[in-house]
Amino acid sequence: MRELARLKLDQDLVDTARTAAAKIVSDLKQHIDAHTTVSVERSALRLLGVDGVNRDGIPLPNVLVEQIQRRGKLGLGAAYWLGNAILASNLPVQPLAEAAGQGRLDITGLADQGEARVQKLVEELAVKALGEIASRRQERELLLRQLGEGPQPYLYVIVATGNIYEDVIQARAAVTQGADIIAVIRSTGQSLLDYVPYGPTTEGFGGTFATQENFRIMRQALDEAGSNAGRYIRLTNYCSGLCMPEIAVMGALERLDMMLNDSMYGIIFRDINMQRTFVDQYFSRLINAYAGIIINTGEDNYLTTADAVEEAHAVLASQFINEQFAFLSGMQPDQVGLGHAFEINPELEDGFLLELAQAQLVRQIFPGSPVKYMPPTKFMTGNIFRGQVQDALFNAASILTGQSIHLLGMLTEGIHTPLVMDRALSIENARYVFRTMRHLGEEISFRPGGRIETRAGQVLARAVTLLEEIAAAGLMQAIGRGVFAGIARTPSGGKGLDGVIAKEPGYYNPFPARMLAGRGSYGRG
Amino acid sequence: MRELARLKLDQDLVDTARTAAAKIVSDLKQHIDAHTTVSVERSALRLLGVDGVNRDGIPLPNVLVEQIQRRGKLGLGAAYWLGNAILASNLPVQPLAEAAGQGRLDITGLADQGEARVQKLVEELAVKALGEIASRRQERELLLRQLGEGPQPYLYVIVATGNIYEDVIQARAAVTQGADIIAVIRSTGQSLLDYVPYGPTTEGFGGTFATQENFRIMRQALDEAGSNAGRYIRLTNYCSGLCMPEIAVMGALERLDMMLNDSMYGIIFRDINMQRTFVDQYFSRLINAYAGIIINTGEDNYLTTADAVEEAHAVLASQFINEQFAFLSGMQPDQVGLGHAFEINPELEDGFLLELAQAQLVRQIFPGSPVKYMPPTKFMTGNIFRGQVQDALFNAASILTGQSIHLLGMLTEGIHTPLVMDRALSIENARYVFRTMRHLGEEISFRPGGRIETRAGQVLARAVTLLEEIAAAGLMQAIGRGVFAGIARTPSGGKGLDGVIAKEPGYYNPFPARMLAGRGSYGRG
Amino acid sequence: MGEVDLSQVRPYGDSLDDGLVQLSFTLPVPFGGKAKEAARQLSLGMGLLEPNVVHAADLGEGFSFFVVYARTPCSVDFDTLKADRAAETVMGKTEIELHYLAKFRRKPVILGACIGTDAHTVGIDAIMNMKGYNGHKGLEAYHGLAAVNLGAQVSSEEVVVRARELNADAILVSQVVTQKNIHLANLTRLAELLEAENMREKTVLVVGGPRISHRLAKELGYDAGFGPGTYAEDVATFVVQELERRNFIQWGEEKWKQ
Amino acid sequence: MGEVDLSQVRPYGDSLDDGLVQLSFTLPVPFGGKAKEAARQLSLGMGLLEPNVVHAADLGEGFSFFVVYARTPCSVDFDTLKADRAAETVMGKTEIELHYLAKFRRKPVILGACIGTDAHTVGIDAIMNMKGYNGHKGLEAYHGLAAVNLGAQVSSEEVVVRARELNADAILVSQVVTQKNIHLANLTRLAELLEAENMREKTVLVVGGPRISHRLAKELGYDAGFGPGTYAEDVATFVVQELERRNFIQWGEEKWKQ
Ligand code: B12
Ligand code: B12
Ligand SMILES: Cc1ncc(COP(=O)(O)O)c(C=O)c1O
Ligand SMILES: Cc1ncc(COP(=O)(O)O)c(C=O)c1O
Repeated sequence: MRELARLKLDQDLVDTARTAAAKIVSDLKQHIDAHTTVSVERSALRLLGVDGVNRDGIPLPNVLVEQIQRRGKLGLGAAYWLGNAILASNLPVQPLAEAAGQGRLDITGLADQGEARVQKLVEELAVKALGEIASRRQERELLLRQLGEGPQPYLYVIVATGNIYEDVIQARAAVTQGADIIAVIRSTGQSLLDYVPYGPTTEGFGGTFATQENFRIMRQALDEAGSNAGRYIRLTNYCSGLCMPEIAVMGALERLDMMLNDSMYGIIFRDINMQRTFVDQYFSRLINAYAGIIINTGEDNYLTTADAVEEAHAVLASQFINEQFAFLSGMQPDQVGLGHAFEINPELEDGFLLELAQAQLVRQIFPGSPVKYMPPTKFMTGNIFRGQVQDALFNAASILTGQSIHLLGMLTEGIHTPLVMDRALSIENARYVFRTMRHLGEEISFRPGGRIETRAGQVLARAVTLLEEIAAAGLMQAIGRGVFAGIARTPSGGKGLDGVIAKEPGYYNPFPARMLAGRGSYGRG
Repeated sequence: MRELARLKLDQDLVDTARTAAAKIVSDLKQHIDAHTTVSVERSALRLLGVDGVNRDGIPLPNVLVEQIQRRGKLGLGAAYWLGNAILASNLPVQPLAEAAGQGRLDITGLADQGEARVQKLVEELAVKALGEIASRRQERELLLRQLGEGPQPYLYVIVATGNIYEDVIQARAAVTQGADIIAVIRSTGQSLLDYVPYGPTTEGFGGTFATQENFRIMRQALDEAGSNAGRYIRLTNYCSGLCMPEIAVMGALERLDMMLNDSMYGIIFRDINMQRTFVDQYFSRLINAYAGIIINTGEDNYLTTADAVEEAHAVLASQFINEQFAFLSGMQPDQVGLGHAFEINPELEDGFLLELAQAQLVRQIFPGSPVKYMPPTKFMTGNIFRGQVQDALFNAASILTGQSIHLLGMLTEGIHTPLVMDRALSIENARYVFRTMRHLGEEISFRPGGRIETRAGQVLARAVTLLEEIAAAGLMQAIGRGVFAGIARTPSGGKGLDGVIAKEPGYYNPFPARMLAGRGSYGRG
Repeated sequence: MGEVDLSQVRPYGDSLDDGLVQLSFTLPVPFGGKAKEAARQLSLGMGLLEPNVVHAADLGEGFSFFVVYARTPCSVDFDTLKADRAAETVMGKTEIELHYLAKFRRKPVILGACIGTDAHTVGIDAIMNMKGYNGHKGLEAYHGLAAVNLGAQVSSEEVVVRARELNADAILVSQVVTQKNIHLANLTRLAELLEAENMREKTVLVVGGPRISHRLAKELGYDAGFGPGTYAEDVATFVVQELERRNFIQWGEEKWKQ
Repeated sequence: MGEVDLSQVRPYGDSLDDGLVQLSFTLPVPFGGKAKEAARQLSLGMGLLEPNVVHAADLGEGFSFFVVYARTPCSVDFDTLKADRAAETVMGKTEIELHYLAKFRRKPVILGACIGTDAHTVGIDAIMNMKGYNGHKGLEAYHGLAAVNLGAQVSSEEVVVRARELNADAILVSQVVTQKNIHLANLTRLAELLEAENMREKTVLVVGGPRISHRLAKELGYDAGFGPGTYAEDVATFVVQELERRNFIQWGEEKWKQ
């Protein structure tokens, strides 16, 4: 294949930006290293085998972690207490957790079994868990080899009925229609729950609850549909909100392929406390990295709120930061799906040129990373006929700039979550545009010094300035000033701060070290 | 404004093509010069002031010409007989025509008034008629100066209710919505009528009858609407079919701005006799040229029937021929709107690239002529949602290649003539695409030697070969072999041959010489 | 979703039986709040539930356009429905040639034309001409058939004259332009002419076109109707079976002369 | 066209009273001729005339999609309709400030929030925040008003607590997510809580959002509802007029404490 049209960019500026982003992230590393959260601890327990709910429907990882936290002992790590309790009670993990869940046992109240013994046991369990995840990863690789996959840009559609069984039907239909990636959208409000619902669910609003059982049900359906269709179908969910790391665990165990997973989305758009989020996102990304999952960052969301032309540099700055956070967790560039969106006002003259500039800029600055390219949403209205046109131009921008993860626009975006026919019409739209313009990107070039190249250069320069400002102020303070999407959040504001716990000397969690082991780091910090 | 992206073309091939086309056309000039037709003669009468219908509703120009033809005296020209009769009867034109129409007078049966006197009188009437047309032309120029016009590509929409009064309402609404050009589509079947219906009409099928009164009604409505909207609105109709030259007269008198007027369309698509058509089209174009009307040729129709990829060179060849026929009639390049259409199969990979090649090719080969760029029709289906996408890509091709007369695609093209909302949706589609991509054509260039340029070169080369074949065989014979749209017609087949009359020595028609006087010729023959 | 109850099928938006439909229309009323209310009331008047006017636009000249989503309480009994088509199963070209045409004692004569002022030849050509359509050969390519295509813009009178001349066993007409129901007028006229000439009984009369359905054809007194996406074999299957059923051989070679 | 009879307005396709409407829907039945017939029958069942199934597509998994054009015999009496809106005419910001706010003896307190788990702030911000929307200033910019925006994801309980604390005279809530009618549940709950707390009478209760209409708001027991394209002045006009009408001054500064 020939090269697509390229823009001439100032590589020094790109390097400066990356260095600033690396500094921003490494400054936060200290906070991350010094703290754990209830959700990180629950994730450790989940990995070690704690599952299920108690009689009140409360997930056992929550029951256990609350027990430990209530006693003020979470600073040592839930893994430690679990290991100790197993040794002390001589119960296997799950019966132990159930006993604790029924209040029959206080896992911090048992006799101390000695750090060495505890760690030995826990490490064994950890190795088992990681082996489990590794085999999910191998399974994926095998299936990809066996079945192959659709050509890029991958067609990514969402299902969002609220009912996992309806979701399955619609997802299967979408696969017949040509979808490559199915994302199950979450019910509104799940991100603010400090626990993960359990079992199959049929009652969500604007989306379906992310539960491990729902993951499993959809994974199985897509494996079947993919094997019928003769291509591997990727499954996506939201590794986001107060339970970010736990969802990473669930996704890793159920072979999800992608996760919406941003280092700042929860802070900005869900008003989740930032001290909490930075710790959670780090751990969640460790897991995603290890599981070979591609993350999708959330910069597209900035553009649905703020103006896409004015805030373009903030999107780019955020992508640099997300990249460095990902590297910190051991992610490979090809696992970092960066968010961008086609959100320029249709009323703007030459808006498409500005959009090409931005889409191309991101491709060139992050050549090894896929872009999760989001469709027009903000300017989609009830005029479904114009919507088809907006989506067609989005499709054109995507194929012209060689994007890889293409989230399909729905003609009804301004109205409701997709109906079964909306998805089919939008897949048809994209396939037609991709087909008829397949090699257009190779056949054109951008005028040197022209409107497109100039715009790209300006956005890059502004991003550098912004990143340097943030690096100087510190990320938490900068967010406090509303640098992203015009929304300001304070370090102690938002939900979930009470779930942040300072690690104590002796804090124990077997996973980070094992997950990072052997991974080259791409960071610059 | 910067230049749009250009293709490197072999100028020698372009010159060769033009020379061959000029030869093809000049070979036919002999036939044209030697013949007249009933419609040409009726046109002369109309210009000289004959109007109205008799008691049976037959237009007086028809009644008179039939009278002359029945006596076998049409070879001298109707103008001659009319002039003679005026002098002999001492009646003004219209009363005379009415008397003849009622059978009270045989205009060939009156005393001979002598060629000199007759010609003197007729020339006076002719000067009056041409003065009338010239002032329509000045009116247009004045209005254009006063009101201005929309930016190119002009938005061209059709009205086709069958009822002129409904057409007016829909046309006015279209102007509010943003249309620059209104074409009133004709009822099916009118092209095969050997007379022009009279008066306002309300009963057409798939279109509204072209009558002088309908022209007037619509012209007035558009002048009003244009003055409200603050831009001049162009009016288009069909100067085509058995009455091609008469419609030219009507259009010239009622200040139409554009006319669908092809040198071969009637032959190929309406099975009208070719000897007839070649004579008719010549005279109709003389009038259009004089009236400052822009013609739209019909190559787009080839593509709705034959395959757009395989027949691309035939389209180009036909454009060269249409150009030379136009020059022969004294047209300026900017009056020659060449037909092209976006008719490549949506299933074809890289179809859009082939389309860009063709659209750009035509722009470059005929830089002084506007292209009447037709939307997808053949591959439009009942799937109106996909239709919006096809039309969006057509709009994109148009703005990218800098077209000027842009016939809007309708999402319902595969179903019915446009509903009032279809037009609004399609105007919205085009305006959005044009706006958001306004300067894209200036900002990109085509890869030298790439798929697009190569394709354009191939089409040009094949067009040259075809034109040389046609030049060798003669156009009538070549059409007999089905070189255009895969449809073959013979010189003596089709409708209307009985209306072709050999001119006799002394044949008199005051118009051609006057219309051509003072016009530089662009022909090469 | 639950099991679909095929005796009561409802539109499906994103859940079984939600009844969701999309509609759009224009009202000849000036744009504004009252117009939107009119769109809503019209939807209610049409028996729709919870109509949601999601888009309203001013079309100018006193017209307003709307997009509406609503729920319909209506359902259809899918089990009892029958596809609206002339022949239950369609045979391939070779099959038709082997099982019917080879066995007939004379070549059936099939006449094709696009009637009235309708100049759309592509459809009738797709059925009649050798080349066919989408890789499906046309009737001219069938061994054992005499297929004659008169092309487009043929008057009904001419069809009748040529049918008599050629002793046509089947007449296949095409109608593409349907505006103001001109096709109904044209088709009715042809059927009446054939009737008047006493030719109807000994002719298999078939019509096709993008807006034609078998049901409409039957209503117009035709033997069959074919819509978009028809191939020659579809109509050939019907025609040969119908000819056999009517025992066309006994019509004789010169049936109109009798 | 002829004169439009406003007492009997019908959809207009390309001629007066042709009644043309476009619709599209999916049926949970396998694609094919029977499915098309089902689409036609459903259209007839919905009371539509001459339904034309112009497009049918296989969506897979036993779903079929259709586009239909048809004529409706229904009409609406436009003359008798009223636009569904809270205030007949809307005043501008300055007018509101001069004619109402300047004359009130105390600043009305207006509380805004997007309730439930709904995190869409843009709509409520457009109404409340200084900056406003599309060049129309928000309520914070109004002199003589005390506007407090609680943002999104606010529970109804919290709205009630804050309203009591701040002595709110009007509560403006936003609801954007409507899937599975979650907004109805949220809105009903807030109204009930206010009722239960005896706060409803002394509160102007308003809701807005892209799927909200005045009519729906009234049905839910709210004082007014505002849909897409609302500006601060639309709701401000209603609120000040309603406050004056209810003589809110006599509610007193500490109305909940009484
Ligand atoms: C090509 C075309 C033309 C060409 C025709 C060239 C030619 N030699 O045929 C040209 C450019 C000349 C043309 C002109 C006009 N056209 Co035209 N045209 C079309 C177009 C784009 C495609 C039609 C086509 O070829 N389809 C492909 C064939 C294979 O499909 P088909 O006809 O449906 O045939 C299939 C079946 O229906 C069936 N079938 C058809 N006939 C028969 C017969 C039998 C016996 C059987 C068994 C089956 C059968 O089998 C076929 C194969 O599957 C359509 C729009 C569209 N996308 O459909 C408009 C369209 C048909 N045209 C239309 C109109 C109005 C016109 C004009 C009248 C406009 C005008 N006033 O100038 C003119 C005049 C024509 C006239 N006097 O009839 C309208 C008709 C609207 C309506 N429903 O009434 C359409 C829908 C466009 C529109 N939206 O306005 N047209
Ligand atoms: C921006 C946006 C987001 C942003 C929100 C950022 C933010 N800070 O607000 C982000 C990306 C975070 C987001 C997330 C989600 N969104 Co969202 N989002 C949109 C989008 C693109 C635009 C909404 C918008 O800002 N409109 C502009 C404002 C100005 O318009 P408005 O809200 O209608 O407000 C006007 C009027 O309605 C009125 N008004 C509104 N409120 C009030 C209140 C009062 C008192 C008054 C008087 C007037 C008034 O006045 C305003 C100004 O005129 C729409 C799609 C679309 N094109 O509409 C989807 C949409 C609203 N989102 C949707 C969904 C489902 C979600 C999610 C639930 C998806 C998921 N499961 O993850 C999430 C979760 C959000 C949650 N928990 O609520 C759906 C809702 C479907 C439905 N009808 O139920 C939509 C329609 C998209 C879709 N088709 O699926 N979203
Ligand atoms: C990164 C990211 N996380 C999460 C979400 C969804 O929100 P919620 O956390 O409410 O499920 C989005 C929105 O699209 C997102 O981009
Ligand atoms: C040049 C030309 N003339 C005429 C027509 C219309 O056909 P008719 O002559 O039947 O009005 C067309 C079709 O679009 C055309 O392109």
